[in-house]
Amino acid sequence: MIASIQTKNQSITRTLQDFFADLLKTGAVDAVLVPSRISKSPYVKPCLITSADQMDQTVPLGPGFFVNAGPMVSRLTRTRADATIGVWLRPCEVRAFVELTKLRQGGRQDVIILSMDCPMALSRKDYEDWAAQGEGGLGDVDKWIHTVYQKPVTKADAWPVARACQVCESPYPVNADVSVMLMGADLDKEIPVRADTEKGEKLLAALDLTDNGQEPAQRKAMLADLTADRTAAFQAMDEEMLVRTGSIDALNRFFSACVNCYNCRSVCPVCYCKECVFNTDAVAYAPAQYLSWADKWGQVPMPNDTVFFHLTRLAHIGCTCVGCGQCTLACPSQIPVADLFISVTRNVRKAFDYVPGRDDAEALPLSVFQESEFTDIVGMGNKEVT
Amino acid sequence: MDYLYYPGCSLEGTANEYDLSCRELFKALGDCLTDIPDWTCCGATAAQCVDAFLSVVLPARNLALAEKTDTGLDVLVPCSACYLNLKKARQDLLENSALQARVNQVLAPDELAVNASVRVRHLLDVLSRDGAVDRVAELAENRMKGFVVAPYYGCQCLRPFAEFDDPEQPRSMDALIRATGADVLAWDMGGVCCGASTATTKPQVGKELVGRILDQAGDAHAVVTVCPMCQMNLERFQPRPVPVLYLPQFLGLALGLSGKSLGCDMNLSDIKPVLSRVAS
Amino acid sequence: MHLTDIREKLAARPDLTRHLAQVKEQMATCIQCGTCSSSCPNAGFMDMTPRRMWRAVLTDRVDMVFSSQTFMLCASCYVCTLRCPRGLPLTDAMAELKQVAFALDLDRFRRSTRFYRAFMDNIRQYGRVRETEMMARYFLAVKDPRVPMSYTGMGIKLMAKHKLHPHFPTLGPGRLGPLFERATQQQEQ
Amino acid sequence: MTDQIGKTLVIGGGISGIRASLDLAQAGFQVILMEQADRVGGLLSQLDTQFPTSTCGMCRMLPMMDRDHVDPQCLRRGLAHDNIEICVSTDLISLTGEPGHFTVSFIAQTDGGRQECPVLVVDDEKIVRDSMKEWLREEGYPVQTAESAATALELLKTGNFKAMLTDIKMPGMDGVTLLTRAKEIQPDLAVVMMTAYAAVDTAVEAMKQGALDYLVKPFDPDAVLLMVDRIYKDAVAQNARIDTVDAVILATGATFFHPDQGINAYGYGRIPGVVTNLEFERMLSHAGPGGMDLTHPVTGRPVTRIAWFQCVGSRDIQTGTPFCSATCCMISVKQSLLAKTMYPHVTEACVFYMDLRTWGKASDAYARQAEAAGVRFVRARVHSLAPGLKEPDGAIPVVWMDPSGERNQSLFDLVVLAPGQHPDAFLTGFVKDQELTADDWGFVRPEPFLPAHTSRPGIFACGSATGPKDIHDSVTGATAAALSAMQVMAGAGRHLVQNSEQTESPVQQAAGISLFPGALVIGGGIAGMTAALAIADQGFEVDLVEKTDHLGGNLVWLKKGIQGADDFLEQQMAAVQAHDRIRIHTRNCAAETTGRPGRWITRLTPVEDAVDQSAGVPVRHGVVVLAVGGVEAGPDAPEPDQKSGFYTQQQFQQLLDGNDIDSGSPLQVALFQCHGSREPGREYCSRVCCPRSLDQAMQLKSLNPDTRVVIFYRDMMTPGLTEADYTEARKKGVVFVPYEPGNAPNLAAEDTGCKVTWTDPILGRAMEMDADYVILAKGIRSGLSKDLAHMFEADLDGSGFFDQADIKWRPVEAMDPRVLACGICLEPGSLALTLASARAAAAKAVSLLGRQTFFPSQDTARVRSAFCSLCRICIDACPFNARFIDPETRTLKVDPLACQGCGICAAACPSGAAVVAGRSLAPMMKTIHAALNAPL
Repeated sequence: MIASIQTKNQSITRTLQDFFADLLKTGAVDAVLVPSRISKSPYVKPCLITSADQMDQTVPLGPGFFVNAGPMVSRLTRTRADATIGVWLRPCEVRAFVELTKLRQGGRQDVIILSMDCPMALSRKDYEDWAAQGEGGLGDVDKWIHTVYQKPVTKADAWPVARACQVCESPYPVNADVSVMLMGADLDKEIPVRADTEKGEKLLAALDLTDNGQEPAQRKAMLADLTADRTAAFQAMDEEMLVRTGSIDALNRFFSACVNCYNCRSVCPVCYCKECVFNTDAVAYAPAQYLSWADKWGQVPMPNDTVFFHLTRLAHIGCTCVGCGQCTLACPSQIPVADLFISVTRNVRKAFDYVPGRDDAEALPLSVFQESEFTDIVGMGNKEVT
Repeated sequence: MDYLYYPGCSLEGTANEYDLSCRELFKALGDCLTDIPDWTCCGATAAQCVDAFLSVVLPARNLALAEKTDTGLDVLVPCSACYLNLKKARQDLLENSALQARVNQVLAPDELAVNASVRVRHLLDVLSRDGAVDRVAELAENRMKGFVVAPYYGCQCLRPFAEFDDPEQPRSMDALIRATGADVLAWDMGGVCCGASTATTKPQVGKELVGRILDQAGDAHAVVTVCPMCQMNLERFQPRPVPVLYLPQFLGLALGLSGKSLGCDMNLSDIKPVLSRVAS
Repeated sequence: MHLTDIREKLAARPDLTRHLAQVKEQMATCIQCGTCSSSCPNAGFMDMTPRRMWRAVLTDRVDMVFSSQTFMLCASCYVCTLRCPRGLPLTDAMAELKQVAFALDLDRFRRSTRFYRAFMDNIRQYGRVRETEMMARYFLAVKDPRVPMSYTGMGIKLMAKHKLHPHFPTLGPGRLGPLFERATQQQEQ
Repeated sequence: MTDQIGKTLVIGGGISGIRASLDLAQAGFQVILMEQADRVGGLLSQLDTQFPTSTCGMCRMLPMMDRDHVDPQCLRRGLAHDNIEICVSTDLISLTGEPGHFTVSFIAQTDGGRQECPVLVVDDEKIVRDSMKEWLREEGYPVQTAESAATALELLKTGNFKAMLTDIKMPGMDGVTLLTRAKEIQPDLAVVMMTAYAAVDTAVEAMKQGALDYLVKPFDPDAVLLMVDRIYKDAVAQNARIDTVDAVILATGATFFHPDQGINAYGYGRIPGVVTNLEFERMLSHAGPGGMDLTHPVTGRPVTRIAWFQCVGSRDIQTGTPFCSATCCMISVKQSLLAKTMYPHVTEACVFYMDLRTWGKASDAYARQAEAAGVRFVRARVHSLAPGLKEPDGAIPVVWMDPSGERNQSLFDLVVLAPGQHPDAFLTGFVKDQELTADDWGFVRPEPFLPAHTSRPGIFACGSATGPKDIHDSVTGATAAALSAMQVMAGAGRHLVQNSEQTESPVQQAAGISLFPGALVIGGGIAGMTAALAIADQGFEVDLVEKTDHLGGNLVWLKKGIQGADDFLEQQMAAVQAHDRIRIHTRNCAAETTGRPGRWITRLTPVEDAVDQSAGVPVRHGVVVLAVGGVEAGPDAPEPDQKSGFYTQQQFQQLLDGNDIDSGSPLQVALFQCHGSREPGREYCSRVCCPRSLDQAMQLKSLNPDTRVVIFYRDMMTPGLTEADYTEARKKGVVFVPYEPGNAPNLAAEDTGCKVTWTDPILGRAMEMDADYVILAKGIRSGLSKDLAHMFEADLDGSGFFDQADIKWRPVEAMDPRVLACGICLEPGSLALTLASARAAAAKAVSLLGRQTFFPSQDTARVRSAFCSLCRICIDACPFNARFIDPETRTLKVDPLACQGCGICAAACPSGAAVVAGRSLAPMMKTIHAALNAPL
């Protein structure tokens, strides 16, 4: 069912705030998880809200994206919550959550996922500049919204969006319960909302919404154009990465500014280990070992395991990386970490025909045992004869 | 060594030069051949086709004659067809005592009895295994050096009794030929059938089969045979002139015996190239 | 050759029917692998391959067997016998078919029949083969002027080499008539 | 006490010998594994791959338990186990005694063995001297030769010979005089006379004068070796080691036919490019002579055209081999498939065959896979080969004749011969010495219904010693033989080797898992009963479940057609019913199971239509044996009824058994093989139908010899010694007509009987018969349901049979070794094979139940719980269902019996919580480190 929500005060932000409030008021959900400003700062974070009158600080759509909410939802659902939580997630956050559920780090039973055509994100520096332009410490969110959804562009309102967003090929809801179809909509008038699951149907029904809306006429074409642009952008980035990291020497240079702060790991939504191997003795060497390396190689950079660390992460999230770009946003050394990760992992996934977040039932490639695959790499195998 | 000799009918007729050369060769090698007295036809191919029992009786008669000599000597047979008939009859008589009794009943009025005790050996068996190679080498003085010879064995000395040679890839002539100083042509046709008596009644068969064989003899200066039927077919159906002569003729020439004494004027094929070779 | 001809002739000769049954029994373990046929130097001249002929023997298709020249073309080279994986006495069995065919006195094998008869008569008479006389008898027996013609060239050649002797030396006591007779009697017993 | 520990002598270190030894060792018995060659592994050392997997899986034979006691590496390189004493390069000198007390003496060849037995060969013929010398040297005997008696006497004065083989007829001094003179010099010299023409009288005379024996020329190399072996054994007997064992397993395997023996029509050894399949196997091997490429052994050029010739020294009376060697067809299928798929330059792979015997499980599908890959299969026997003298590149012209009589010729670079299996000299000697019953060809003949028993109690046989076998049948038979040895040892009151783990640290003990001490056997046919009896006889409780109201399964209808089966079935049923450790549950089935593997609690409930519908009995068991059997496959489409003479094999068998066939006047009967088998829907060979049809055909012929019996077949599947039945049926006058799928004979049902019309491919003529009976061989369907298999985490293969852990190497068990299967739910097969698999399954069960508690070994995976996120990626990734979350502790655990130590969990786990001991991360870390840091 597709419902139409009337735009209030010509403000999409306001309309959505009311929508969330209604969810709580009607009891359709017990809590919502929505990005919200912290102490009136320009920074937003996903906040869990149970009261309908706490909506004024929420920023449902904007260029601010500093935490991927996927792991947050995982935290809320690792065991049963005894409550229904509506979670408002960007497409890459949905993807992250889906991957985590496959890894048994959370479950969908207690959440209703609401997702939207993506409003994209700005890099930290650009975001701060953008925010400074607006009143009350925050940029003109509604203007941002109008810009990104009326015309498919990779640059919004002269602000360059983050590289991860520039190459994102699925900036629209997949695998959500409710999809908010903003792209190409007449936002002054209405917001079309589609229920994608039974849960979603119930939710809209609880708000007395009816099947009176329709998908914006231009939406599909606009998304297709957008995706085509981004595919081209990805290819450019992919080629660039090949040049910048195509040899061990180049790779070392690429990560030369890394200081092993592990920020990228902390913000990565699909890095789920209870204890990272890089926090263990596995990489703690004896002094004599360092000295012997120094003898052997001429010099040993300290910390020593920077590239190794990134390679390990690449191996671990090779199939599950959702391309959210948080790692780049979090890097204090301005290393375009996500550029490399997105480029590598998208190629890895291709080999397994796997798309993270696409389908709950799609098994993680590493968890599937096939006696015979990649025979060109592992040699002969011929089990499938019967 | 000494042998009882069974020449067979052909050697008295169309294969006379085979007979002459055999006798000459063995004389030269210092062996003595004694004819089986009063030998008669072995039945050839005909008996087998007409009357199975007679095809045992006829060779048995000759075996009995050989036994009667009480010399204990092996019977040497140059003709492959005779060899096979005699050998096969001997085998049948050995394996089937009832048959032996029946045959003896038939032979008895002629005061003959067969017990299949004499060995029947083909000329090639004797030449290749009884030490002739060394003697040939001694006497031939490499007279045939530079000569290339294609050994042609035919069928019935090789099959079905694999007595002295490999029936698929015969080689027993190799050492004899090499002993003369000649080279042996490496070919596969040595044991391939020439058409035998079928070629007599169906000449087109002989023409084709012999053609196939001699086509492969390209580099050979001569072909040597050990069977009158083969010799006849190989001479009669030549696609192009090739000297074909009996092995004892060839060995005799190599030993320096005269062409005349070896019956070399009787060959149907032109064997002058061989003769002139020896003369020079 | 009509099926009924052979069937009728065979029906009149239970001995030959038995003989054929024996040949069939000898061949029973044939697996139709075709080794005989691809080995046979004369297969190319045969109207059916030996394998097909043996199959006909095994499936009681006497009409096919005796309307074929296949067994007559067997040159007794024994290659098939040598190679047959079942160890079957193929060459000897071919000869047995010839025996049956001769005994049936089938028209189509007249030339061969007459030839072998002439041969045997010759032995019976002289003990050894007198080639010239034998051929003359044969030519008389076939009653076909084309047959002697086809041998003329060969005869002249042999004559030139003194290999054909119109007057063969007489053999003393070598006549085999009584022996032949006794053999026939022995078989009849 | 050591002397009370059960001990078995295993003779032969090939696949069967290793399998039997490992089974006994794992069960806790001691084994002496004796092998004449200098290494164990037998034939497999030379095979890189096996059909139908195209891989090598020999290491899958290695134990699931006790792994710490076994060299964890590749079995093809060797074997080590605490309970197995491996004696390679060892000769058996003598073996005497009875079950429970055999005295065996043996000697190492290198240690006072054959080297100490010099042989003198005296003959004036050089060829004889040379070939004798070659044969004897190859067997490890020092040999000297003399061309005359005089030289021989000189040599005898100087050398210490143990044996002299002398010709009788020699120029100068003859052999008999030499004998007398030699005995004067060395009275204890063993002299064997050689005589060319069976001059037996002279030879016998010589024996009176002191000769040991005589040999008749031309020699059979085996006879010469047996003779010298005899002398050698007598000579070294006093140096031999003597031991006592309870039982003996004969696993000597077979030898391969040498294609250059006999007429050598294929020019092996003469024509470059003619190789045996073993030689080709080495060429295919990347470790072989060609390295990574497949090159011609002479020209060195990449090979493009390859032909395979079947039945070289098999199914060939001329080579003394009236039997089929059973495996060669599949070896050629494998090799042609590999060559065609591994090497793009192989454009032509062509297999020449007579019957393509794809009788094994999955073999038929494998052959089709080869066909799909472009391998050409030609039904023709190539008569001979001649070197391609006229071909510029030495290509070999291959000429063959198709069924219609058309001559064909193709050129090939390589011709691969598939030589057959023959009994070897050792086996021949052993059979003679031990007076074992052997068949006409020299293979040991097993006792009826006891596939591993020889005619001598306590001496068991397996592998190709009892007839040509493939790996699968050998491995099954070896385990069955191990059971027989276990039974002897149990009967003699022998003990097990003390279980070493029980003395290990209490911590490790705590981590072990223990099995419920009983077995559940599902299926009361002959397989189930045999397994149940064998397990119960060894002292374990057995619950035997049967869904019908009677025991016996298919044997109830089959028994009349198999000699002695009637009594056998009666005996087995009585034994099962009388056994106090077996509880029989007829009219019952396994409804559901709870608990972990090895600690199953399975609820049995009455079948749906049973009168008693009680709640069912819970059975606690540590192993399960699935023996649910199978049925004759039913019609796939409506078919004419019996009025038109249509019968299935089973129906017709009942007709025959009931003497319900009126054959007063000759009948016309058509038997139709592969009806609905080996084609889409049932893509496998059922293995039993061809032998049964032959049997029925012969029965019909003996009822009335004039009955016309025609068998329509695709490939007669009479592997191994059953080939004799095929020949026998032909002798009886049964006519065999091959057909191809799509060209099957036409069956037109009439009011009474059926008109069968076909074209005989050889005659090329339309044929017909008015059949009184048309018997359709429909094959076997497995009776195993998915539900039942899944209940124990096992599965069905693509054909509906039990999916083994490995078709060849672990043929009676699932990946979880506690789940066993036997009989025809495992695979279609004869009664003998069913009994073998039942006994093999029982051996496995007994071995597990005897141990009860199992501990992780150095090769099984472990969990570092502190790092574990419980993401379960390892559980999903584990192909063996070995990892589970313990509901009590909420931690991840590993089942040491199920874990195969493959390391997939360690690869899947990102946090290093899944580890396999002995597979350290450090070397890989070091490599990456070095790669990242080393200056360029």
